[in-house]
Parts: sequence; structure tokens; C-alpha cells
Amino acid sequence: MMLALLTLWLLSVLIFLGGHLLPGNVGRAMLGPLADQAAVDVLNHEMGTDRPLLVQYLDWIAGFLTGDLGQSYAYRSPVAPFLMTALLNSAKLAAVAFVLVVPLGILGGVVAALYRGRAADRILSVVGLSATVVPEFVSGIVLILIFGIWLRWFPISATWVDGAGPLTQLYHLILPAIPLVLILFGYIARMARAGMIEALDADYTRTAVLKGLSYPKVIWRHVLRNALLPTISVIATQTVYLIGGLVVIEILFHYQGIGSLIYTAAKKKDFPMLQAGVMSIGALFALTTFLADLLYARLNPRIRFGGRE
Amino acid sequence: MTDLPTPVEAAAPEHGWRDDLRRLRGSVSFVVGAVIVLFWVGCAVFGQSLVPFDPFADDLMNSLMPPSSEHWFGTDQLGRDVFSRVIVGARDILTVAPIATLLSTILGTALGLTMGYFGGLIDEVSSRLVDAVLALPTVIVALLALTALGTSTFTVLVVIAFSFAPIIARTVRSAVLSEVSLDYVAAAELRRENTLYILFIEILPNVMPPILVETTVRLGYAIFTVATLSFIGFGIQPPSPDWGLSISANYGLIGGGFWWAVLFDCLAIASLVVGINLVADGMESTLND
Amino acid sequence: MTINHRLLDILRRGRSPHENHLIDGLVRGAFSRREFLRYGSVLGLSAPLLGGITSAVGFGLAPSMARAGTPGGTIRYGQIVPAAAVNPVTVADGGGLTVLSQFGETLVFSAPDLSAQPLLAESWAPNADGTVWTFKLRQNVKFHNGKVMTADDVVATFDRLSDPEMGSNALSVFTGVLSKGGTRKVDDYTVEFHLDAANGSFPYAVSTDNYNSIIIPAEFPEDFEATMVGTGPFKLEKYTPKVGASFVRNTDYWGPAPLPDRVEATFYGDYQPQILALQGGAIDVIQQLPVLQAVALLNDPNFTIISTPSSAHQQVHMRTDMDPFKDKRVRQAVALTLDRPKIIAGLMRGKAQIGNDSPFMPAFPSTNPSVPQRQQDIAQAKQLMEAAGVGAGFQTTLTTEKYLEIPDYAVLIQNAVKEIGIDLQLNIMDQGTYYGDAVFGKSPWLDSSMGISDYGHRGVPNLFLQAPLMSGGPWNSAHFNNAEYDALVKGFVASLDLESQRATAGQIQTLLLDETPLIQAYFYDFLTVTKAGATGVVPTAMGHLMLGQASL
Amino acid sequence: MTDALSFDNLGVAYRVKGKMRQVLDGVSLSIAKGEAYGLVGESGCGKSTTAFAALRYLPRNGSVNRGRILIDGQDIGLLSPTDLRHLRQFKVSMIYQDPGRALNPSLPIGRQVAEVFELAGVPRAEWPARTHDILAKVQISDPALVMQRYPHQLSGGMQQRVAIAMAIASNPTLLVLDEPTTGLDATVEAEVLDLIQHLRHELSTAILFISHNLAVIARMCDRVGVLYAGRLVEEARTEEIFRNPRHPYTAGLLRCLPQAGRSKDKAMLATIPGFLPGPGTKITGCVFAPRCALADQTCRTVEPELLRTDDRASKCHYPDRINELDHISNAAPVAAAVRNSKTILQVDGLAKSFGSGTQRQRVLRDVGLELRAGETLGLVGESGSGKTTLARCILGLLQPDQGSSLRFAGEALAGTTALRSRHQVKSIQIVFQNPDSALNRAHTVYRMLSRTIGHLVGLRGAAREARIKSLASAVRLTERHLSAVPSQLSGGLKQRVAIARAFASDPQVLICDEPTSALDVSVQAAILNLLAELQATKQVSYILISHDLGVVRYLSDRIAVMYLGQMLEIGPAEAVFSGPHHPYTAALLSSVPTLDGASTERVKLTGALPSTANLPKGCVFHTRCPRKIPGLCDHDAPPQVKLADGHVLMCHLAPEELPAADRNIPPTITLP
Repeated sequence: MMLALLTLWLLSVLIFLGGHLLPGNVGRAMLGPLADQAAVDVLNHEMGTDRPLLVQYLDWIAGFLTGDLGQSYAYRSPVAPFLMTALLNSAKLAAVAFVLVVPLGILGGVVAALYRGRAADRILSVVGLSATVVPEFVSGIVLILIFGIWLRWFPISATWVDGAGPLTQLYHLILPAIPLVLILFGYIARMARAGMIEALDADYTRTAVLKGLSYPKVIWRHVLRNALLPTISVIATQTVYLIGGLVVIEILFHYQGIGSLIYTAAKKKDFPMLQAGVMSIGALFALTTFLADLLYARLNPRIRFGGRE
Repeated sequence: MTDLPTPVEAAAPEHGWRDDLRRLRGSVSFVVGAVIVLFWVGCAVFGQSLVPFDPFADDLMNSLMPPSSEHWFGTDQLGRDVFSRVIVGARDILTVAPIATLLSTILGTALGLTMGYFGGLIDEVSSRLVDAVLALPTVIVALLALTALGTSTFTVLVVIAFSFAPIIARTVRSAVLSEVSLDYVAAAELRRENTLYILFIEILPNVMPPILVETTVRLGYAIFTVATLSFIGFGIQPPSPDWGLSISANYGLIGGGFWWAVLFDCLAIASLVVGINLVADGMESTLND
Repeated sequence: MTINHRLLDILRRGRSPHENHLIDGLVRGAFSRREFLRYGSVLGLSAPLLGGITSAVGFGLAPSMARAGTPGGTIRYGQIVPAAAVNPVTVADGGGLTVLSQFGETLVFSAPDLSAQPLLAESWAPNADGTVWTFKLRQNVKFHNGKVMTADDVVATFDRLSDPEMGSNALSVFTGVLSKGGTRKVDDYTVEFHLDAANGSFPYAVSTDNYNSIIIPAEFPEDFEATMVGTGPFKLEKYTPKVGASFVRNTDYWGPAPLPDRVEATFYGDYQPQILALQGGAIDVIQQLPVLQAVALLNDPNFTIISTPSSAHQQVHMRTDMDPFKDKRVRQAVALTLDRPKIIAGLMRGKAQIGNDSPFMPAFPSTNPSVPQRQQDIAQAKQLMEAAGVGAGFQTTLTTEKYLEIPDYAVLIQNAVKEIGIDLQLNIMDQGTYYGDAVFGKSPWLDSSMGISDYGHRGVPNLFLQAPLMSGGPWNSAHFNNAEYDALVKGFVASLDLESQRATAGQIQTLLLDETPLIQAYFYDFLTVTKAGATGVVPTAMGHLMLGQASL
Repeated sequence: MTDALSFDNLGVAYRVKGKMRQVLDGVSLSIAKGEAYGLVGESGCGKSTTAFAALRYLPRNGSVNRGRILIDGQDIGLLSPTDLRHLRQFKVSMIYQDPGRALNPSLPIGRQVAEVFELAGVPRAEWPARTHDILAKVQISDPALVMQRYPHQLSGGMQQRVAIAMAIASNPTLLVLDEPTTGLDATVEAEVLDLIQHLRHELSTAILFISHNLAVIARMCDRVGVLYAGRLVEEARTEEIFRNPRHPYTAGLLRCLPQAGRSKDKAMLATIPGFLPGPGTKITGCVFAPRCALADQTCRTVEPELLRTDDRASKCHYPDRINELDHISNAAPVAAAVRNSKTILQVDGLAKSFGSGTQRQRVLRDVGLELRAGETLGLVGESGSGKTTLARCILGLLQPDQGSSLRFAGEALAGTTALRSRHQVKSIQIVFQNPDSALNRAHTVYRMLSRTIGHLVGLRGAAREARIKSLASAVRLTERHLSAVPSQLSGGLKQRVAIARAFASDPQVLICDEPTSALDVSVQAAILNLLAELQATKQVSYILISHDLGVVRYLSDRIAVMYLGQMLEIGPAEAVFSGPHHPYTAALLSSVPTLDGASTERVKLTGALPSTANLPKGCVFHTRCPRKIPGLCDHDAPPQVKLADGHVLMCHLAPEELPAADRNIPPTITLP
């Protein structure tokens, strides 16, 4: 936990410095080139961006600790509500992606491992690998082209009408979720396959087989449990990498999530928003890593019960 | 002493890079991947002189023509030949991504060797920094950095190099950790080799296979990242015929039925990253056994 | 064409000398009926009067607006997300002003045909030298909070906008034109504007062209975004920053009853998703679409494109104070390489008007049509290059921003100048980087030897003539320094007389063609897209979207 | 009565890169019900393949391509998957090496054992009781507690007991044990073997016992088969085969062993020259012919039959000529090194701990020893006793704790190599346990040697070349080997390279850390001979670390016994072996199985090795000592007991009360 906090602190410094390396001034960037200089100066003073860097950092971090994420330069209003909405939206999209990909990925990995070296394995490996490395915007555009424009099966925008029911929301989120699913599928399947193969080759599996246990029982009781442990922690840490993909997907499908929040903040040089967005991802990373460790420890008796007595 | 025989050399497999190469040639993934990658490298190097049209020459009266026998992949908004642009479009990304990857490998290897070999406080502090960087997706780091430093190819290069270096460092570190426990390191210490010699001459050659594989995988991700950044407008800048950039400029047209302006670029990116990862896959399964 | 002199005489009665001069010009045939209407409106001649005059002169009445739509329903439109908080004082971007236009109104409407039409002001008139303009306000106007609009609100609004302390975006219009305190209440429904200098186009400064000048109550609320009190046909229902807004019909509206029950705005970060949303049926109107993106919809029968001519353009500057463009012959040569009709047809899909390397676009009334249009002439360009001693060509860099079609335009220029041996490197940066600090020495925009910058629409060319071209102008990226030009522009701005304006314009146009500090190859139209069958959607080239009389 | 297991001309092949490689070739043997059959052979002989073939559990690329396997008269090759499961459920069980990995790490012990009952159709309600019983049967003292434990919470010995419990729970007719004690400490190994012995009598299960360790087989089995290159070359009753081998390979193996009674001063060890043929190699004639001193033209061209005569069999053309081998190769020892009383290395009060606070591991405590010029000091003790840490401290690879004193040739030695003089560093070198780890696999042999010579001796150019050549020839490496990388060399060759490198700087003290434990016995013999020879010619002192008391005894002049980081006993080799000695030494010695299978009363140790983070008070050995004096040993540190010839030990027992070896020290087997 201390380590996670230390990591977060380092991250905050990196982010803040990153946000303030920019030459020039915030007011000008916000108001645009043609705005009057007087307006720019007033704005800079109002936002406190004419103060020394250290003061700004301390002010920022102090605000952060007390839950005040600062004022958006662009919207002149608190960052927090924007961030919350964005996080919630992204969580929905991520959830759809996860719900689709986790079972698929694990299943793919398990099947590949069980048919190791055969056609099914090779196909799954190559497909998984290819899916993992093709950028989201590429698969996204191809999907839009095929399912949104040619076949017209799915809406090509992720935004739904206000007050739409969960099913409608889900319907809108499926197409955007697929590129994320593709990215994660190969990764999870690969991990699951590796874990499975290790477990299948393990002596304890041999023990189970030689006990005369039936094949399904061997897999279910002895192999899966040990095979999927590392996969679980990998899945958890993927949450954050998912966000990298969210930036592109949310832009492509016009979805107001954390990715597009960060992207627009970056474009508009709305640093409080950008910093808060990026910090929230850092915090999310720390949190998921922590939870993954907990989960891993919960499932792994080696950690749960410590060493030999 | 008569009972001490002169040992006969055991039947041991030929070893070394020549053998690795021979085994790689037997890997279908590697061969297919290498063919794809070499194709694009060829396009990047010679493309400009081979393509049927000047990829930059406009022909406003023939804009947005669908694929035809003259323009195999159609034309774009300015009437430029999409086929020629796709072929030449390999150039920038295949310059930026490999250089960035090389930089990150050098940085990451040096860092990983140091962390793994020295351990202790150096390892702890570096690990925290690595964690801090890894807490963010590369695209976000790049956004932050490019926003702060301004968009330029150089910045993209540096950002990718610095955000991939920790990942490579982590791989190298764990490989080094298992090497450091081996006695040949102790043996080197016992003949008072200096640290640099131990790191780079003793340990490095033995951790090269994972580094090579990781570098190849990173190259795939570097291309992934550069393409993505170009797509969102923070990567390679116009007027390059770069794929990500072309897609970014033209994807609004797909609704109007002008799919050829983006689809071929999409396929180009996909084939290149898949090719590179097939190479990595082939290398991994061949070198790691 | 028969001229009804008796009617004219009646109409001339009580008119100011300027107005009578305008009428004279019309009678003489110095300008067309359209131009008369446009300019007459600026001078405050009311529409019925103008109509009367034109019919008296024999033009017949202007056709009435499109057929009336059916009331009710919700209009969903897409627009670019406002860059900042929606605050009439500070809004500086298209996204923000479109939102302003839903609930706020200005004194004057700068109509799509560039005429100034009464909105919250019923009429207006300048004094003899054009330094004081008197505006009569409409009497039955209520704010959304129920309060009646009076001269006090108008004075407060303009004092706020012209106060340097407030940092208003309108200062860019008012600096040197209107100062704080210059707006004076005469009675509850009469306001006088005492200007810093004579200005023949002042009504445009309080029109929709100066979008910050929507009239809002004297007591300006801190959290304006939460209430958005204005006088417009729609009242705010809900505003969600970055996401969208919804407005409902203002039942107390002073004008014709608004047709739609509701207006829903959805904010988009970019144009592509709007196209997809329109095609997917999620929205009915796209408030604005650059040509580059509109291509996808141009030939689609399901959609109608409303093309509004505008003075918006991509300004190419060449620095007149340093090589390689120090010699005006080089600048002329560059300008001569461009095939403008082809660019308009190919790059702009015909949705643009040809430019003649000055801000005077064909649609401005003051533009002098007698100045010949510059055309592509490679041979002459080569000669000029030879004459300037750079026949062998040279290498230089074109620095510009990544915005709209500029990168493509840059490529076209790059290819065009290749013909005369100029090897043009492109350095295309994001907007923030390009404009930098927007002061000399800290801005690629102002410091580069050649660049392309986007200029938005203005109802009159004054701003285009001053800031980017006058000696010491804050946006003078060409570093153009010409005393003769400066004097001409001063005369142009002060002149209340269309004929003299046009005469000066002719001189300015000729001077600019000769000097060529800037290339204005085309003025691009403002494109709004609606579902086929939609009526009453009124966009302005500035970025307003008037939906009061719209129906689907 | 049908046999429990019988192989009928069994052949097994593996498909490697599209080629079939024959691993077992025509193996025929049968094990009667209740009989214990041992299968020995060096690594690569096909022992494990035999074991797994018996359960029809071959790797994915392996298949039976000849002959039959009958269990209880049933041809298991013909069984349906269900029948095969039944076979495994009820008739055959297997126990193998590394019990830690044989148990599922994520299931409690109780659950894993109960699974056997589940399969046997025992009602769920009875599982806990049955599990408890079976665990008690394998002498687990608190079965209820162990049932709730996870494998990683148990010691290696306990894990193997659990594995055995699972194996015997179904009361199988056949139990296959594949190296069940390899990797366990001698004391633990002895316990496990005791247990198996005990159970066997109780259950009357037939046993196929596979091991590379002849002594273990000798102890456990009724009959023994010897495998060589996938072929059964000899089979006989245990006492027969070790006393009177009828195949040159068996004889060779026996003569390689540094058994009691042999030492470097008396005779060199016999070796078996050459290498095992690789699997799949085309062989004409006798497989062993290339390595056989008796081989003649017939042997090289005609493959001998496995000739069965009165209860034994040999696959040799000349089974009667085996004793001729003695005359061929019983070499005289090399001239012994000149041992003098000059102390070359002195260690006093050496301590080393890792970590801090409650996690502080005190791996070495107050260790003192003296090494004299030209002598070999054997260092023995269970794993975890700190032997290797001690070696690393002496080498300067680990910095000893404050207050430790190391002196080399009278001069103080700094804690790390970096602070030592070049002379000191080059004078104290090591031969590591595992040459795979000790040799950089990226470097050629030449490079390793030349770098060491260049760096530590400072030779350049021709002088260095000459030195490399002489080193290589001293360890019997040829020019060709110099350009090889380690992966091109066999285990024995690699260890020669490691030895050559260690000798490159002319060390005066050479630490040999388990120098032969990774090697087969035939190779081990050659390496031990080489070490003995080099010591004699180069006048080096050795510190020999080994868990193999035979090896220690063969090479050592003096022996030090370590336990939990402390020196419990040190003295002349013979004195330490024969006693009186420390109770711990007695336990160690008695746990070593001998070839004659003589079962002497073993000194049993109870409990597991305590943690170095929580050392017992008083005498560190008291928690396991069979001679513990309550109230004294667990309270006071033991005094030094000084016996004759510098034989010192730490014990509360009076010298006359100390245990002594009660078995005949001289040769336990008499070679023909």
C-alpha cells in the first residue's frame, strides 16, 4: 500500500511537470490566437496560472487530497463532476468489454492449451496475436464500415438518447467494445494458455491423472484452478491498458468517457482536467493492482497461509 | 593414470546464431511474418520510385475516384493515388517506430541490467519509477508529453522510447535476476572482472533472447502507438502519406461511401503489426526452448 | 426599369444625406438592388422602407421567406463542443457561440445575405460624421426571467463588453471603436453609442457578427451557464458541459411564435461523429461542417446542405520584410501559380467563392468589382521569378496549422509552386503550437516567413483590413508596412458612403494585388446540413443556428 | 499366479522432430506379487520411461511400439479409457521425485488424499476418517492438522509421506516408485525408505523401484535389473548382483562408487570410459561394447541375447570374464600431496546473517576452521546447514558479519573480493556444483580460460596460450574442446572445464562445492580421480562440500560436520567416521544406505530442521537429538569436547558416552 502511494506521488509529480512544461501561457491557449490580450491576462490571473510552479503544485496536490480536483480552465467549473461522469461512462464501456472478453479469452486460452500444437491452437494463437496488436482505431473503423455502414446492424455512435434503458445502452456499446475485446482477447488467451500448459505439464496434474481421475475432473479440479491464477492478476492489471484504448475508441465512437475527456483536455490544454484525468487513471491502476494482489492472495494458498510452519 | 580416458565429445547440437537462424527458418510464424515485414520495409525504402503515381501529386479533377484499373486503390480528396500513398505510407512509421524501439531497448536494457544486477536500493527506487510510468497507458503518457512539449516527430520518438524502456527494463531485470544467481557471475567476480564487463560481456549475451523477443514485440507496439497517435493527431504530421494520418484525415468519408480512402491504410497497418508480431512469436517459440 | 420618381420623393423625405446618397446611387445604377438593400440596412433604413424604395426603383419586392413550417416537435442538432464555459462575455469559439445563439439575441442581425436587419433594435441611425449611432429598441421584449428588456440592460451589456477589466472577447471588436461609458441611455428604449472614431459599419459591431453582444440583463449572474437568461425564442432547459444542452420554446417570445417545442444540442469533439450521427438518425441538423467532411454528404439525397457564403478564408501570408519573399515579384509569382477555379471545384467542391488576394470577397457590398481577378499564369510567374533574380528557385518552409482543409491546401500550394522552382517544405503543427503566444517573436503564426491561417467570417471587411495588414497590426504575420495602405484603410473605415467606400476599396484591392502580402485564393462557404425536408433552419456564417422557425 | 507387472519385449519410442527415437528396446521383465524389483541405471537409460510405460502415461510424443505390458495379467495397451482409469484407481500407483511438485499447490492435503477414496467409491461421510487413517499409516503424527495444510506448508519428507499415502490409499497391487528420495536429505531419505520398507511388508504390494542410486536399490529390493541405453543388460537377486555382477556395465558401476574403504590414498576409482549412446543411435553389436574393456570383434558385431540362467540374466557375450576387469584397470593411486601442518587458511568466529529484525536469518554462527596446506577438508551437513554460505564467505562473494576473522597464509582476508589483493583472490578459487550454472553459456571454453589467466595471472600472448594448453591437457580437454561453448559439451566435460578454470590461477585453496552431484557415477569417478590427481600435482588444499558421504570419505583428510550454521564436529576423516562422534554425525552416517543392504539400527532424527531465523536455545541440535539431556541441552550451549588428533566436537555428552560406528568400517562389499 505504501508502495502504491509512493508510486502515485511520483506519478503526480510527473503529471504536474508534464502539464507545466508547456511554454507560453494557458490563457492564450484557451482563448485562442485572436482573443484580446487583456482577456488573456485577466483569465490567467483568475486561474492563478501566473503564480510560481511550486505554489501551483502544492495548491493542486493539497486540493487533490481534500477531494478538490480543481477548476477546469476550459469550463471554469469544478473538474470533479466531469471526471465522475466520464469515469462512469468509461466504466460501462469497459464493463461490456470485460464481460465479453474475460470468458472468451479464458476459453480461447484453455482450448488452445488442451489442443496444444494442433490446428485449433495455431489458429487461436495467430488470431489472438493478430487481434492484440492491431490498433483499436483500425479495427474500430473496419467494424464501423462493415457493421455500421454496410450491414447497418449496430449504431455507429456510442451515445444513446438520455434515459435510454440498459439494453439500449448495451446495444450502443457493443460495437465500441469489440475493438477493446479484440485487443484484450489475445492477451488473456495467451496468458490463460501459458498458465494452462504449465499446469497441464505440472507433476500434480500427472498425480491427478495417475490417481485415475477422469479427464474433465483433472482439468476442472486440478488444472484450471492453478492455471488461471496468474491470468486473474493479469486481467486485473489490464484495466489500465484498456484506458489507452478507450482514448481512441471514445473519439471514434463519440463517447463521453475518461479517454475522450483526457483527449479533449489535452487538445484544449485544460491542464486541471488533464491532470485530474491522468491522476485518476494512476489511482485506478494503484487500486486495481492492489485489488488484484488481494484477489491473487485470496486464491493462492501459498500467499494466504504464508510459508511452512 | 591410464584409466583417465580422453573424453570423447558428446553428440551435442550445433549452437549459435547460425543454428538459431536455421531453426527460425523452420518456424511458419516467423517466415510469414518476416515476409510481410520485409515487404513493407521494401516499400518504405524503394516505394517512392516504384509506385505508379507520385503519392503527393494532386489531381483535383479526379478526386475520390473509386478503385479502377488505373488507380488500383482509388484516389483521395486531392485526387492523389491511394495505392501509391499506401505503399509510400510505410516510410515514416517504419522510421520512427524502429528508432524509438531501438532507443527504448538500449535504455531499458541498461536500466534492467543495473536493476537486476545491483538489486537493493537501486532496484527498489528504479522499480518504483518504472511502476509510476507503467501506471499509465502509453497513449496517455504520449498525450501528456506531446501536449506539454508540442507535437513533433522527435517528441513522439522520445516519448515512446521513454515509455517503453521501463517495460523492457522489467523483462531484462527478471532475466538478469535469474542469471545473477548463476555461478558464472560469481566466477567472474572471483577473477575480479569490473562491473561493466560482467553486465555487458558476461550477462548480456545470455539475456539476449528475451531482449530480442521483447524488442520485436515492442516494435509492434511502437507501430501501434505511432499509428494511434497519428490518428488522434499527435503523431506523424501532414503532409506525410502515413497510414494513421491518412485514416485520420479520411475516415469521415466512409459514411459517404468513400471506403477506399481508409480501408487500404487500415489493412496496411494491420498487416504490418501482425507481421511483426508473427516474427516475435516465431522468435519466442524458437529462441526460448 | 421604370423609376417612380414621385414615390421616391416621398420616401426621400426625412432621410439623412447619406441615405439619400445611397438612394441616388441606386437610381443611377451604381449598385444593384441587392447591394442597395444590404447597405441600406446598415444605415438603418427599415425593411418596409427599403422594400418601398426598391420597388419604387422598379426591382419589385423581395420574395418572402421560405414557406411556414409546422409547429411542434424536437429538433436535434449537433455542434462542436464549446471550448469553454458558455459565458457571453468570454465566449471566443464557434461551439460556444452556437449555444449563445439558441437563447440570446443581439440588437442587429447580420443576415446570411450580409444585410443588417433589426433584431432587438427596431431601427438605428448615425449622426452626420458617423461618430454617434442612435438605436431604438424593441419595446415588448422580455428576458427569460420575466424581466422586460430596457435601455439599462443594453447599456450594462455593452459596458461589460467594452470594459478591459472584464477581459471580454468582444474587446477585439470594440477596441478603438467603443469604450466603456460610450454607451448611453437616452430613454428607456433609446440608446446612443458614442464611438471612439467614425465608423460606417458600426451596426455590425452590435450585430450577430459580434456574437458576444447578446443582450443580457443588467444584473449579470455569476453562474451564467446555469441560467442562460436571454431574450431568444428558446429557454434553457438543461445544460451539461461537454455533452449537450436542451432548450424549450419561449412562450413569451416577442417575435413570431417559435415552431419547435424543444431544441436539443449534442456536442461533438469532431465532425466525423456528427456525420455518423446524422446518418444514423441520432441528430437532424449539423450546425456546421467543413467541406472536407461534407463531401460524404454532398450527393446524398437524404440530406440538404445549406450553403451560406461567408468571408471566412485561409489566409496565406508571405513575410514582406525578409527573404525569400521580400521582393514583391516573388510574392506575385507565388500567387500566380494557383489555379483558383480548380481549387474551388476540387478542394472545396464548389462551396467557395473566388478570392482576389484581398479581404474583399465578391459578396461584400463595398468590394469593387472592376478590379480584375488574378488568374493562374505560370509563364508570368516564371518571368517574375527571373526578374527577382530567383529564376532557379529556392527552398523555404510553409508553416501552418492543422485545421480544416489547410493541410490539403498547403499540399496544393506546395505542388503549385513546384512549377516555378520553389521547393516548399511543409511544417504543419497543431493549432496551439502554430499560434503560440500570439505575439511577435513567440508565435510561428506571426514569425514564419510563409504561413496559412484560418480567418473566420466577418460581416464587414474592416477587421481583415486592419489587424493582419495595417502597419503594427497585432496579426500582421506578413509584416506588411505600407503607409499608403494604412491611410486608405482609415478612409475606408470612416466612410459612411458606399460609393466612396467602394472607390477606396478599389484602390486597396489594386494595392494589395500589387504588393501581395497575402493570398486569399477563396472564401469558403459555411455549410449546414439538415435532413432532407427540413425548413426554416437559419444558420449564419458566423456560426449561429437559428431554429425559431424551423421544422422537420 | 500371475505377475503383478510384466514387460514383454517392450519397446518405447519418442518422436522428436519427425524422427522416432527408440528409448526402450526389447525390455522384458516381470515382477511377482509382493515382490520389490529395483531398476538401476545412469541418467538417460530409460528408467523413467519404463516407469511411465507401466502406467500407460507416456509423454505426448512417446508411444509403445513393440511388445506388451501386462499388469495382473491384463495387457494395458488394450484397455479402454475407462478401464485404464480403473487400473490407475485400483491397481497401480506411482510415487515420483520432488513430492512438492507432485501435490496440487492450491488444494488442502485432506482434499487431495480424499480424492482417492472418492474415486474408489467410498461414501463422502467416510472420507475424513479414511484420510486420517491413511495419513496416520504413513506415520504422520498429527493427520488432522496436516489434512488442513497446503503442500507448501509441509517439509519435503512430509510431502513425500502424503504422496505415499495417496499412492497406497487404494491398496494397489503395484506401486511404481521413480526416484522417490532423490533430492531429499540423507536423513529424510532414510526415513522415507524406512517407511516404504515398512509399508511394503504390511501391504504386500509389488514394487517397481527405480533409482540411480545402487545403494538405495540394494536396500529396498529383492531383485534388481540394470538398464543401459534402453536395454535390460542384467538382472539378478539383489545380493547376487552386487556381489557378483555378470555384466561389465554393472561391474563398472559398482567399481566407480567411492564406497567405504576406498580413499584417494589407497586407489583411484574405476571409471567407465566413453558415453551413453544417444537415444535412437543405430547400434550394431552390444550397446556397451564401445565402453567395454572386454569387448572384442564379436561384441562389436553381434548383439548378445539376454541369457537367463538360474534366476539371473545377463546380456553379455562373456558374463564369465567380468573379473578380468580388475586386472585391466585397478590403477594405483597417484602420489599423495605433501601434507604439512602449515595452516593456509584460518577461519575464526565467522558469522553471516541475512535480513534484519525478526526476519534475520542467522545462516552461520561462530564458525571456525583451519585448513592446512595440501589437505582436503570435507564439509558435510544437511541442506540448509550453511555449507555453501561458508564457502562464499571464504571466497569473498559474501561479506561476513562484523567480527568474523578470515586469514589466508597468515594475512587477514577482506570481506569481499574487491578489497582483497589479486594474489589472495587468485589463491582461493572454487569449483561450483553445477557446471551449467558455473560456465557462461555464451562464452567458449578458450575464452573462459584465457580471461581467467589474463586477469588473475596476468599472462599475455604466447605465455597465455601455453598456459591454456597445459591447463586443458591437465584436465584432459583437447584443442577441439577449447573452441566449444558449454552446450556442446557433456556434463563431465563441462565440469572439467570448470576445474580447469579453477586451476587457471594456481590457487592454493580450492573449494569444491558438490563438484560431482550433478554427474552420473561413472563420470563422477573420473572427476574425483582428476581432483585427487590435481591435488597431488599442484599441492592444493581442498575444502570439499558434499552431501555424499562416500565422496567426502574418498577425498577427505579431515571432516567438518555442520548443522544450522554451526560446526558440530571437526577431525580426521577416519576418526569422524568411526567415532566416537557427535550424535548428529552418527545420525548422518547411519542414514546412508550401503550396497550390501546391511540393515543396521538407524539413528533416527525426529522433527524438521529448525528455521535459521529462530534458532533453538542451548545446543542447536537438541530439537532433534536422540541423546538429548533435557534441561541441559535445551538450555546451555554445549562445551567443546576435544578428542585425539585435533578431533573436536560440541556436545554435552562425555567423550565415553558419545556414539561410535557400530558397523564394520572396512569395505562393505568385497569386490571379486
